[in-house]
Amino acid sequence: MDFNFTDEQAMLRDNLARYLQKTYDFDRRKAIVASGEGYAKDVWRHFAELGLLALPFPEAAGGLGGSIVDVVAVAELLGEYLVVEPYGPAVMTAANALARTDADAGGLLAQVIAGDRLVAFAHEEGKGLADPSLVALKAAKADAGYRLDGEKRYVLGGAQADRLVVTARIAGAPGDAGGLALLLVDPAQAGVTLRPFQTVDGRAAAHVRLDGVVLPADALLSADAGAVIDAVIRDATIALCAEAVGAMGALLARTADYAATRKQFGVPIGSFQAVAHRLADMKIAYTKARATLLYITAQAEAGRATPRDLSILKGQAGQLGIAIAEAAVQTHGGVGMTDELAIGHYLKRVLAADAMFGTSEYHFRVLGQAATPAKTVTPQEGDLP
Amino acid sequence: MDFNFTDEQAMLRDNLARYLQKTYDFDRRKAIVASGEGYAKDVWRHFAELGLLALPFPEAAGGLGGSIVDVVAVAELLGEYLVVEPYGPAVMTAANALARTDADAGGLLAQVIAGDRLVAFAHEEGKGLADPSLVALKAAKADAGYRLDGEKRYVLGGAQADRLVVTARIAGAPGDAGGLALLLVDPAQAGVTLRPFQTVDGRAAAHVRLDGVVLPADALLSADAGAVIDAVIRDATIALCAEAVGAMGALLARTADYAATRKQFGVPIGSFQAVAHRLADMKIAYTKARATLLYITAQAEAGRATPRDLSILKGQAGQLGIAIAEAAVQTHGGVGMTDELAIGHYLKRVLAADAMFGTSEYHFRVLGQAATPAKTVTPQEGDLP
Amino acid sequence: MDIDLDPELEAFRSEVAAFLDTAPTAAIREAGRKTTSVFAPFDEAMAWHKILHRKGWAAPAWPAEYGGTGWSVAQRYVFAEEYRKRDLPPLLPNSLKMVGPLLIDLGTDAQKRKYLPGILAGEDYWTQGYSEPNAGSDLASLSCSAVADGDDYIINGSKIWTTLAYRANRMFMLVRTDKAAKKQEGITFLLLDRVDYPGMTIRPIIGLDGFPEQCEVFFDNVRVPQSGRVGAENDGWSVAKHLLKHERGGSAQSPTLRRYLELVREAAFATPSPFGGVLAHDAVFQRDIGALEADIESYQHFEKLSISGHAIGRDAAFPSMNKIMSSELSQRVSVMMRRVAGLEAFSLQLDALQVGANVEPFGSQLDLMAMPYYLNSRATTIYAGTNEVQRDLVARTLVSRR
Amino acid sequence: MDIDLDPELEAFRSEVAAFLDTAPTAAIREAGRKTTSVFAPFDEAMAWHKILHRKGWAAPAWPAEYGGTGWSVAQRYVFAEEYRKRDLPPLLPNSLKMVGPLLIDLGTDAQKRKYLPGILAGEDYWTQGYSEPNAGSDLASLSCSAVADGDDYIINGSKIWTTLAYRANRMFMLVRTDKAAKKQEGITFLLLDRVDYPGMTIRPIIGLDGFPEQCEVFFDNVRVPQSGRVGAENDGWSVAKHLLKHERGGSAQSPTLRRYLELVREAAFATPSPFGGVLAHDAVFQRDIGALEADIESYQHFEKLSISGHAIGRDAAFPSMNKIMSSELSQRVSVMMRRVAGLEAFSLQLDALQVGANVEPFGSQLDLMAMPYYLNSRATTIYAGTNEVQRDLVARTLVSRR
Repeated sequence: MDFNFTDEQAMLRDNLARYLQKTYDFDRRKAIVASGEGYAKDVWRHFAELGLLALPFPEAAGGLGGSIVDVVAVAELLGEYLVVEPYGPAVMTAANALARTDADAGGLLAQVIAGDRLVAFAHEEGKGLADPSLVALKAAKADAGYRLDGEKRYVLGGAQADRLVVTARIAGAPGDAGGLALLLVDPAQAGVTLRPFQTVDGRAAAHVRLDGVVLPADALLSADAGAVIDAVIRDATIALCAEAVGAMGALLARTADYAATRKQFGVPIGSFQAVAHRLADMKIAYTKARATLLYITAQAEAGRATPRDLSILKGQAGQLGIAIAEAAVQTHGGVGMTDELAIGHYLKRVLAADAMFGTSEYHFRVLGQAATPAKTVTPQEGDLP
Repeated sequence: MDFNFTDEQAMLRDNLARYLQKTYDFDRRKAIVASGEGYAKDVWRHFAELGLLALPFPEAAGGLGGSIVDVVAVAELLGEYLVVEPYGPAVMTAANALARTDADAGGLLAQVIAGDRLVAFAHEEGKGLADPSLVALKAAKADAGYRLDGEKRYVLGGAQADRLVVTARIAGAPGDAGGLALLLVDPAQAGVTLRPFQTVDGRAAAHVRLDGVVLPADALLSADAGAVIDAVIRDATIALCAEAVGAMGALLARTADYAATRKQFGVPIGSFQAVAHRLADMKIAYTKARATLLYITAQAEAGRATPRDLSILKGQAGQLGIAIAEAAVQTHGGVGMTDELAIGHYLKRVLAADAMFGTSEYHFRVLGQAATPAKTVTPQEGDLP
Repeated sequence: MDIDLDPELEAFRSEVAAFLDTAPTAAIREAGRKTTSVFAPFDEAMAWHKILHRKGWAAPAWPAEYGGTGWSVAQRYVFAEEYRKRDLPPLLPNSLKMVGPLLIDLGTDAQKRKYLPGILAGEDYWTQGYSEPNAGSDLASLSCSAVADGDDYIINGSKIWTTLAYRANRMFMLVRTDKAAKKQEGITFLLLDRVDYPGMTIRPIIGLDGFPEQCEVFFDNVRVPQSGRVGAENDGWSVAKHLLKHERGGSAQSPTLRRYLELVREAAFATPSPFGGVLAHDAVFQRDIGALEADIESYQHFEKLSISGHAIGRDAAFPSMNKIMSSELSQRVSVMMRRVAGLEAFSLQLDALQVGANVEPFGSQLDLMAMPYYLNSRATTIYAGTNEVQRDLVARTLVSRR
Repeated sequence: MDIDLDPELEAFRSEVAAFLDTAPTAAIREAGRKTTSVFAPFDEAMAWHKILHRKGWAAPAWPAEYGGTGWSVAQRYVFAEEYRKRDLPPLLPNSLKMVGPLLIDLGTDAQKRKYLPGILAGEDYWTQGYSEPNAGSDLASLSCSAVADGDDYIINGSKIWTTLAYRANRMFMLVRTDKAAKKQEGITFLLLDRVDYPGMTIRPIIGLDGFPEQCEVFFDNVRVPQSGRVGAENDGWSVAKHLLKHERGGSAQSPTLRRYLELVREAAFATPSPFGGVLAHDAVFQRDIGALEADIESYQHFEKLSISGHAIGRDAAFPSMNKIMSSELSQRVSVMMRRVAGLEAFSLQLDALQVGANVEPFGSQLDLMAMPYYLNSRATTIYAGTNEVQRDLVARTLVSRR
């Protein structure tokens, strides 16, 4: 058992960290957020150059054939530096779906990998769609192709994307595991209405209405997409949790620094046991979350990550992340409440990470819904003589 | 609005407190528990002399016509002194049921009030029967009377009682609010099997099997006992919560004393902020619980206590009581873990109080099961222009 | 114990209800629905203050001779209940609940005559200048200085967390007048007639919720008259501490908590659960909101007992316990709001939150307010003495520390 | 990162399983099911120790040359997992996990020859004499004194929380040998060959669970040979601290937590919910047990990473974090047990909990063990350094305190 990053992964992390440290300080991030675009072209270009955009995709598709551990190695840093660029939404979900459906779509994936085009994943339908089987947006057979009707919400990078990868119901009713399709939609197409907005955590997003959007047959990426959607969400969930864990690490480090230097009553506030114990709890929470991230990612790399593992990871990342971030704000006091310090932005980031793909509440409950245990339940004769 | 005890109530409390302080120290209590009888005759006799056994009953029945506030004034002290005598089970439930059904039963209530005989309430059927409608024990019409079959569990004072007041189902199925009866059973009668035991919190109890127990017609106290059972449980719940609040007050006082005097690292442990803040939380919890007890008891006296109020009181007493007691054990450290100190016995007492008549978990959930609010839910036009 | 229903009180309730149903303008009602902080939208809160003043109801807690209502504490609680039921915006607290009562107790006759009418009428808004960048929980270490010069003081330094200073026209503040004295002993309490004295600069600070509620105020040789001093020079600490007593009794925050919980519950009836049905029927939601409801009710009982004159309100720990309970309950309510709103809480809708904005929000009212309320409420355990400091104070009533 | 399945490991698992399925007696199995403490029933734990010793498996964590198994850490984890699956009683920790490893590292050759075989074979049980009535969290303030006299020490004072001292035949302890020195500097670490030296008195202490697990030991001019000293005189503090390092890595407490959670879950399938159906299908129970399960899994990941040699296990805060996590998780599991058992947990069944007792319990196995386990586990956050002390230590790795 080895849960350490390989030398290659460590080198990739070093390169990325050096770049972010130099180029992506908090002021730069603020400027990118203020632009309303949700990303900076030069940053995205550099990500392409570093190979981040190619990382998770098979070499046959122009990718680097990286593993989920490679992705986690990168995503932790994206979380640590509060990167708003849509690595998760564009690469780990939308492009991932393209790659997993083997759809060439006019070389779209290659263009995404090159950083020339952006794609977005239109899946969420409101209130946090934890279970893909609940997708309701309808894709009806129409002429030679399909007709989409419905709404997708919280499409991250939706207004910036050249194409939307849309999950839709081609058969059955919400709640059915089958009947799901993936389709490619040009947002400029008739019937597509975008309402762009910014998320609380500084991302560009859009609500997307699809009213009688007629698509040609080749817009269909997969007519039986359940397994692909599950795999995409699994990968995206792990990457998102890695971002959250990266954010937690930054929160812990910044808060410990602050407690060591901020003085009240003539001593660093870390001298007060209430503050010290809160810091200890933050470290314990971070340690747990990171152990779970590394362990379950290794399981995923070995092809052994179960839905149960994913629920454990997502649940823990959400709950521990929020606990750490709230503790960080409280420890920082007044300045922690301002938009000027990164602390509150980390809080918003971990909140958003919890809200995507099922909250910790959701996943804990799923974990609790175990089937009847194999072992018989009633005490046997002689068990307690 | 006045939530203070009257002068009469204060005097009763003074008398009882003086008696308990003199007669009922922790060693005496230990000896009573060790006797296995669950009570001391002299203590019970004195309770009778003080009027405690007559307190809640109408003057017509030989009682003092006291209110629920009078009972709370007494029960707080019983909790504070960890009194194991079955005031709640015998007086507030079993005798209360006799009084509320106007059953003379050969002058039984008068004998209970005089302290000459004991009664017990056989109601619980296992795992904490929160809702009386779940009573399953069957009372079938047989000859001129009734035939009982089933089991009652955790009958407090059951093995000491001269008569058992039994809740039974005379019609319908568990879950039906109607069809409940109250019957009087002589534990010496054929078909009644008692398995006496001691509870974790030092009370004498018994599991009671009733196998084909044939009763004469006059054993029936009420054939439509739902409302009486509800009233009895309401009164007993308030008294039990008052005991719990009394125990909480004792835990807070003893723990604060200990933290002020126990030295480690050359200073009282209360000097450590972690200990100080835990004490603060204990005080806040006690203050909340006591405010709720006094407020809701006043509502009950005015005939305005709703089932919702009872759930609030029982839920808060249970949750806050356990929190205080666990904090008290932790603050006392090793000695808090011993049978020799009262602290752990208070913990067991508040745990038992939570487990009776529905735990805090149960009552909080009942509170959450509110009906659709009267106000319409969907935002109205113009609400958010 | 006795809390019989009081028919007079119910008649009073009807009178209050009738007024509150009709007096507020549409904008004031909207501001109430868009209040996601202890501080309601400024313009509407001040407009509503003026309307209440005309009715004579702006300052129920003030003594009648200074313009208070003369209501009993029970009447004040009823007023608060009816007020919250209608989601009306709270009046801004700095003037009415802080500097006003302070002046009534400790101001000179001239100060009372000069300032109280404007406070009562809602003509003036006072910002509070206590904290400094290096004096937060440790307020007594403040260093913003005032040096006497003739009839004036010359102020240098800065103040932070001066709520809505850029909307204020007056300011009350603590300054250091004796640097040689021990921490608490060289502090003076000052009233400033203006916030635009030469040398004063106000910088709004954007909060986590995106709103510029807080400010920093810089003083560069600002000359103010000594007549604004409350109490003696170097006795400002005891003046500031006196303010605390106004936090005791008479406050009624439980109606707000109850109302917010009701909003959460209502929204849960319109929110699907990922496990089927609506959230309001979900067992986990029911347990969690039930537990919170019970705790809010206990807080209400605590408030009502203190209002009734019960000894619980005279406990030395009362103000700190009150602050801890109310702040932590409001945070818990805000978490429930966020939970019900779910992902829909994550769109930044600063425009739609403006009163009178012609911007359609993306979702429900709860979706709109959940995140700013949650974020803003993180401050409740920090301001007015962090909850860590409050717990120290509660513990001191049980065990004296070194 | 790489955690491919290891076929050799799976073969090892089968070997372990086969042995554990057949070797324990019925009484040992019963003792396992009736274990409601870190300390299993004494007689059966010692009998089981001897059986494991005959197989060579009594001390997997010991170096092979001293009788350890020579297993990899992964093998040790597998062993722990299979062990727990069968509800076998843990071996008593004082000898195997404390004094044994200490002697291996710091004992003289004579001490090793004299004591290690008896420890390994399960012939001896050592009680630990650290705490005193006035030296708990502040262990360094201990006052039980040893005064040199010829080749002996004369001990006076007392020790408390000496687990199962009345069943022990040996004792290791800390004594004060220099009253003039600074707190930590005058302490010496001693081994006692017997616990029935003239002048020694042992008083069992009944715990909250009703069992006499702890003891107090009094020393009245007790003469013991100096040859039992480990390390130098007055250097006992560093000897005692050395013990800490054996808590790092290699421990595997998550299998026990997982097994207890499984017991809770199984029982929930046989427990009615007051809201209908069985508790296992109740949404609130599912959420709560799911949250606990996730946290136990995280602890398991933390353990496995440390076992694998990941840097997480070398963090200076590792031992304290490990202690905090495992103790608080075991308390949470015990609360879930109590919750599932409900009122049925409240019958005192000390007789039925005795191994070999011919007493029918009132309810299920979980009903029987829930309350004693809950009560006993309250001590886990107190002993071996309270969790307050542990949190201080964790915080020190982040911020240095005054």
